[in-house]
Amino acid sequence: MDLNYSATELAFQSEVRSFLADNLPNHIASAVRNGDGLTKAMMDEWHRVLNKKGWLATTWPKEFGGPGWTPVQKHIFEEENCRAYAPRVVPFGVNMLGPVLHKFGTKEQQDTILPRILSGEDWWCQGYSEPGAGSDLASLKTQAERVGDHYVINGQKTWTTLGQHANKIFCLVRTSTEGKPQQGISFVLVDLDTPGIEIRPIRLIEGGHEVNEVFFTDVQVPVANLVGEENKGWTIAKYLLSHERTGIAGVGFSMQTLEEVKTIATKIKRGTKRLIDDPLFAARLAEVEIDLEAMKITNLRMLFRAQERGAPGPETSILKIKGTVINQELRDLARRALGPLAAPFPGHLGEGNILFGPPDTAFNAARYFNNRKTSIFGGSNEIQRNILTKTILEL
Amino acid sequence: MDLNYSATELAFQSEVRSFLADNLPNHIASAVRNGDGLTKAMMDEWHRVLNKKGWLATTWPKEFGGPGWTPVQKHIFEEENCRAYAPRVVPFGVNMLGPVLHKFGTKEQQDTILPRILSGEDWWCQGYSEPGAGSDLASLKTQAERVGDHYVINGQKTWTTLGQHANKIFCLVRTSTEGKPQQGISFVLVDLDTPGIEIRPIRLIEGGHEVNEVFFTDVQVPVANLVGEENKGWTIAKYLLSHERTGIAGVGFSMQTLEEVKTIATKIKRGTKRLIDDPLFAARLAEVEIDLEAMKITNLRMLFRAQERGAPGPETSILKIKGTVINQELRDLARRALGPLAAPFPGHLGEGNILFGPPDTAFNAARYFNNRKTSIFGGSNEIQRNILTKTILEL
Amino acid sequence: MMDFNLTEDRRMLSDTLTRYLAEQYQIEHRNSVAYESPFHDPSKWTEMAELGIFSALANEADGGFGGAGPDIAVVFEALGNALNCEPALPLLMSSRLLSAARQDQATLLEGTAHYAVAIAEPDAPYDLLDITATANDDHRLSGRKTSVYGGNIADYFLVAAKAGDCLNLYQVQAADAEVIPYGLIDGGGAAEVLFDNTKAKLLIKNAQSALEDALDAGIIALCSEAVGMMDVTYQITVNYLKQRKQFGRPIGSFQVLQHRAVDMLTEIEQSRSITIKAASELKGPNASRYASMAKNMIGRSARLIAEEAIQMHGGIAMTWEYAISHYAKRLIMIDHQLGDTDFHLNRVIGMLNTA
Amino acid sequence: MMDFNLTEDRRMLSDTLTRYLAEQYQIEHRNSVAYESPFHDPSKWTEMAELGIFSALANEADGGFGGAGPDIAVVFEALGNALNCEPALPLLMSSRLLSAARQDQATLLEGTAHYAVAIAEPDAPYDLLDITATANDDHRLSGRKTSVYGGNIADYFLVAAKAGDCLNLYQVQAADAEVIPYGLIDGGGAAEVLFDNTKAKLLIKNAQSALEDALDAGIIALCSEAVGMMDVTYQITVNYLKQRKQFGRPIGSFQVLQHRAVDMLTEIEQSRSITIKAASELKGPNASRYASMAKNMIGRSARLIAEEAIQMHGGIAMTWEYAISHYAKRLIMIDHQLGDTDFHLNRVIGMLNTA
Repeated sequence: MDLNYSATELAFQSEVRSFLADNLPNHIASAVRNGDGLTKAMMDEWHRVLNKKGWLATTWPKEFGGPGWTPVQKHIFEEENCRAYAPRVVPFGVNMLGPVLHKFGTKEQQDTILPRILSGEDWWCQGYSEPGAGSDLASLKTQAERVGDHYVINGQKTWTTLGQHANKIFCLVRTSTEGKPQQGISFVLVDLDTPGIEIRPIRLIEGGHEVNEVFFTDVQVPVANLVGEENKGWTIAKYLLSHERTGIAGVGFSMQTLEEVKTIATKIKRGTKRLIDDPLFAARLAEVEIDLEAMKITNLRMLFRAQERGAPGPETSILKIKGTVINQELRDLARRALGPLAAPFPGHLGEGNILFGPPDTAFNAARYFNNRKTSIFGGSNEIQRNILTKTILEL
Repeated sequence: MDLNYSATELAFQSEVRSFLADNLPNHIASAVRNGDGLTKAMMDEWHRVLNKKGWLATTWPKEFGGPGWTPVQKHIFEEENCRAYAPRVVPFGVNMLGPVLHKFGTKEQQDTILPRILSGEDWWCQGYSEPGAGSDLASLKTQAERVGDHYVINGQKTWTTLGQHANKIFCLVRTSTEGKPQQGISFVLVDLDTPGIEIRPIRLIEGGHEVNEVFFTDVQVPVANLVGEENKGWTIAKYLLSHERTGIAGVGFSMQTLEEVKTIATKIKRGTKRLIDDPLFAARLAEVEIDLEAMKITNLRMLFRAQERGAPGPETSILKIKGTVINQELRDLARRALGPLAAPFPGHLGEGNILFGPPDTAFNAARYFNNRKTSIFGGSNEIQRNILTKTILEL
Repeated sequence: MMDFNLTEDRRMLSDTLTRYLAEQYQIEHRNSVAYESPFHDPSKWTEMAELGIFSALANEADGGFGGAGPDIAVVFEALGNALNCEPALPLLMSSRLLSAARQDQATLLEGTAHYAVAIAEPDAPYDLLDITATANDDHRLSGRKTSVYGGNIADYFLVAAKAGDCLNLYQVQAADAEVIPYGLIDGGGAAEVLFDNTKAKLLIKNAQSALEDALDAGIIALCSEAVGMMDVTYQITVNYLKQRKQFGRPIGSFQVLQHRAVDMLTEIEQSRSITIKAASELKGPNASRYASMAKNMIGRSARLIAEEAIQMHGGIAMTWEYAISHYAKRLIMIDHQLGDTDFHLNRVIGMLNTA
Repeated sequence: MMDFNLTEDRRMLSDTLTRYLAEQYQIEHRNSVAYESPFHDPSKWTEMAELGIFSALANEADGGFGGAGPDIAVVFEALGNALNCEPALPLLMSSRLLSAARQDQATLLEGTAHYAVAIAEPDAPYDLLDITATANDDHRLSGRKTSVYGGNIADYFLVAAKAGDCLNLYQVQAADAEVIPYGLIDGGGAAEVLFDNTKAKLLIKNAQSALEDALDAGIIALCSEAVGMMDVTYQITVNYLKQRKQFGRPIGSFQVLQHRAVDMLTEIEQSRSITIKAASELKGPNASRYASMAKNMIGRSARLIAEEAIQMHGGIAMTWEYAISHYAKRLIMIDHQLGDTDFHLNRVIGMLNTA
């Protein structure tokens, strides 16, 4: 039993750390830190920086231009990115469509699409969920009817994250209504410029715009845009879900939030006393800190097991459940630590040019509300519990 | 809206209070307080005292010798009993069989059995649960076969509380296997002296003996001992469950336990500091105290509603759930407050004649363990949630 | 005699307000005014005053016809049901303070003058003892007040400030102070108010107990509002469980969601109970203790209800368009007003052995 | 290199002990000895010593072949699996103290002499700083030590006592002290030990850090034992869910119980993680911080597992005859040993910003 990194891994850690120190622009790190939301320009800029270094497509095999890292290296890379407040890479092209094409794409699809993902020419988004098909994805209804060498798509997708910036979308569509619901689903690539597509913003609870509805009306898509076999899209969807789950525990984000809470609670005062010296607040904070310390090890243990087995097991659902609970608890503490200073609507701040709380905290309540999504999206925590029930408990 | 007792009710409260002050023997109150378990003699003694005053069968209608109290009076009586550490009346005869006979018994059954309940000549116990039929009572298997003017009973009952003191048992038995499981059940009265009955003690988690198994082998019971109609016993069982639910919240017991925790935490020291001055302990205690303050009112509101409607509603399940949670939380605090002093097995105490913790606390850990039963027995908290789901949520 | 029914007067008050809000102030209208300056609807404010809603918050001696704990509870529960964003809380608290100061409050109750109560400060968010704003011998104020609810539209501020060791109450004309108005993340408006040798009128010398009464009343209002909001949030959630289908069946048929809905119901009943208790104790010797108990429990239950309602709905409740998101925001942010869960738990601990 | 596999040596140790306990010390036997004086099985104790189990708890310099955090974890996890009641904890802690005192411990590791560690007092249950037992200049001790685990069979006591401001460690022959032996509610034995001008041998002057190391090691042992017990408790519970039928179906088909079982699993995994971490930090600069983190988390998770296991079983788990009741008792009472949930949370708070 050894919990320490090897010398090689430590050297890699230093390399990542100094790369970030030299190349992560301040204005981007600061936008990540204060939660004000990254602009498209910032996301593009960081994408280019990583790609130039060859560290963009960390999940890609070497033959497709990935760096060929071990799971531990990927973990170190993520850890250091979080420590430096680097943005998360927009995952839809690089970490979702990329691996799908590696496994299921034709040579031509790989040759034409993958380079444009790396270069940033294409911004992909995801067309999975529908108003009636959230956790129960297999019940999706968006229809792709084959007419000659085209599919004609009609229907609606929703929760399409950052779709407002995208020029492409990969979709799960229904190409057959026969057999089990899972059997008639196909995975197709769609150009968002195609006539008949409309993207409408969804305003979220805290007022922000990060997800969208995408409407399809008689949208013609070449059959060549099908990935894998027709009616076998469910296999791809499942592959994607199980493929890349390091980072699912969000340990790095929680460590950021923990630091944030400690900073706030040290600066915020109740009378002459620092909030962090209030026994009840300190107790709540310490309890989550302990949970997070444990989660760090749980995360490494699952990573180690994945490395030994070659694939992550269903236990990763534990990381999702507990990881989101920990981060949501920390976001709750960050918000409540601010007391009345958390109350203003961030959109109305700055009118009088007055600092409401400690620096970088204006969006704290908004982030708490926005962050409630993490236990819903990506397979709700209830779905994760169902998965564990079947796979581990075998009930 | 008025949360106060009326003048008449206040006068009644004083009357109860002085009755208890004059008539509750010290050795009995002290056994209740320290949790050492009451002896049969103590239970019998208290039964006689109450009966002499006419306050034993508080749930009985006037025509059968009850005091004719309103729900609020019953509540006051229970409250004062708890305050004085009076024992709970053993409920099986007085509060369970009694009301059943009032409603379903023949005149002859009423005339012969009820007086012997009041006098204490008969000690009844309950034969409901079976090893395979706990929460799912309707699946019970103990068989009563009609042979001439007798039933011949074979089977096993379990969780028979205080059966070791009893001379009679009322049972749910299966008289038919046709139709739904609920339809073939009958309610019969059995003399424990009948040949073929064996009572075996069940030792509980903390080492105590309060429940039993009862085995029936070809036990002959006169058909005259049937209560109500044959195969209609389920109606009686349901009536009993919904009949008398005041006190289900256990507010009085929780108030006792709260006082106990406060006393312990004031006496126990960590260094030179009283435990009650430890912010974390105080916070845990205050939080339960608040829950209990709310529960007092919730209890009164349900009582008031029952008084208006003439019967308690399904909301009383809320009292059961939250009431047991509160009391179990308090029992946890009482135990943990004692620290290492809670560790000895009560049976081994006194060997060296040394006081381990504050007075009356020797059984604290044992009581914590024993008390886990309250969320299981009498319809587990899960069953209560199922009931609320159907009746209130209508899901 | 123990009686949990509303008196006839209060039932009528409740019905009147509930009907008015249902007809004139539905959630869509609320959302259209709550997030844009002036963060409420002035014409509806006037109508509510004319209906006598605000007069129910003051006692007869002060020109009202109510003012007891249960009156406050009835009004704010109805406001909470409708997620109303009118500045009724500052009105209530101002009324209590003006009563204590024996000032006329006709224009307040008529809804023609807006008062806001300025107690909290950045380093004194909840505790009167922490206040550092000062008044000099000429009654001129210096200091910063934070999160002054309704401060964005106030004509007058009622300000807690210290003259030496003495905590007094002052009245300031809004025009004389520096007012930085803003909207709140859960709707409604507030302001930062800065005083710099600002002229003021002394209303109450040694105002500790008057301020405590205003805070106790305000807490009962917030708790009642929360109970009203929790009721609606719970109802919408249970209805959603019945209608929404996943895996070919209503999600309400999943036992996990059923039991969690039962736990929501239980905590709402408990919250209603402790609020009733606190309302009945207002003005009594234990008013602050029960107010703190209620606010602590509401802090816990409101968070549970808000978070569970969102989780059990899934994504839809994360959207601005769906009412639950707005109820959830208000339920959470109520913990940031007049003392949070821990602040009030600490107060109860301080009073642990005194009751 | 990061590696969560056991070393070959430790795997063999674990296998040996597990096999021995499965064959020689099953739960029925455990229950037959754990609750009657001497509250353990002396002949099995000797056999375990002969197997080298106890030598794995000491390092080579002291005649053992282990003694690192993970060695302790492996041994106590296996003991926990089997709910073993032998006094291995006092042996471990005594070994650490004798090592620090540079005393020979051959008879201890051979299992021929019993040592017990006397630290806790009625008013100093958990904190070394609270100790009031005193030693005079002639090394004579006065005071009362409480819950001395294994004290009922000890030949020697290792006693923490104060000489002036200095916290020292002394050795006392059991015959020289007043020993009041008793059994524990969760099985095993202990004693109250009273000193009244009792002669003693000074082992370590200023023993604070030696005592802290013994406590850290003891905490790792208890946490590992708890993880072992939780694993078994969880497995028995899940198996019961599969077998027990109610309403015509296995109770494990009820989603509420499924999700609660998942939550149990999650907390056990987390507990295992923090225990691994604490074990790996033993003897390092943050040993006490991580030990406290582990003990706090175990306090929470052990209670959850014990209570949920009982609740999900129903009545059967309330009976003496069913193994779960004994696992549950030990899981709960472990919180009363070497510092409870709150004590260790407070310690972590004290070190909040120092790590």
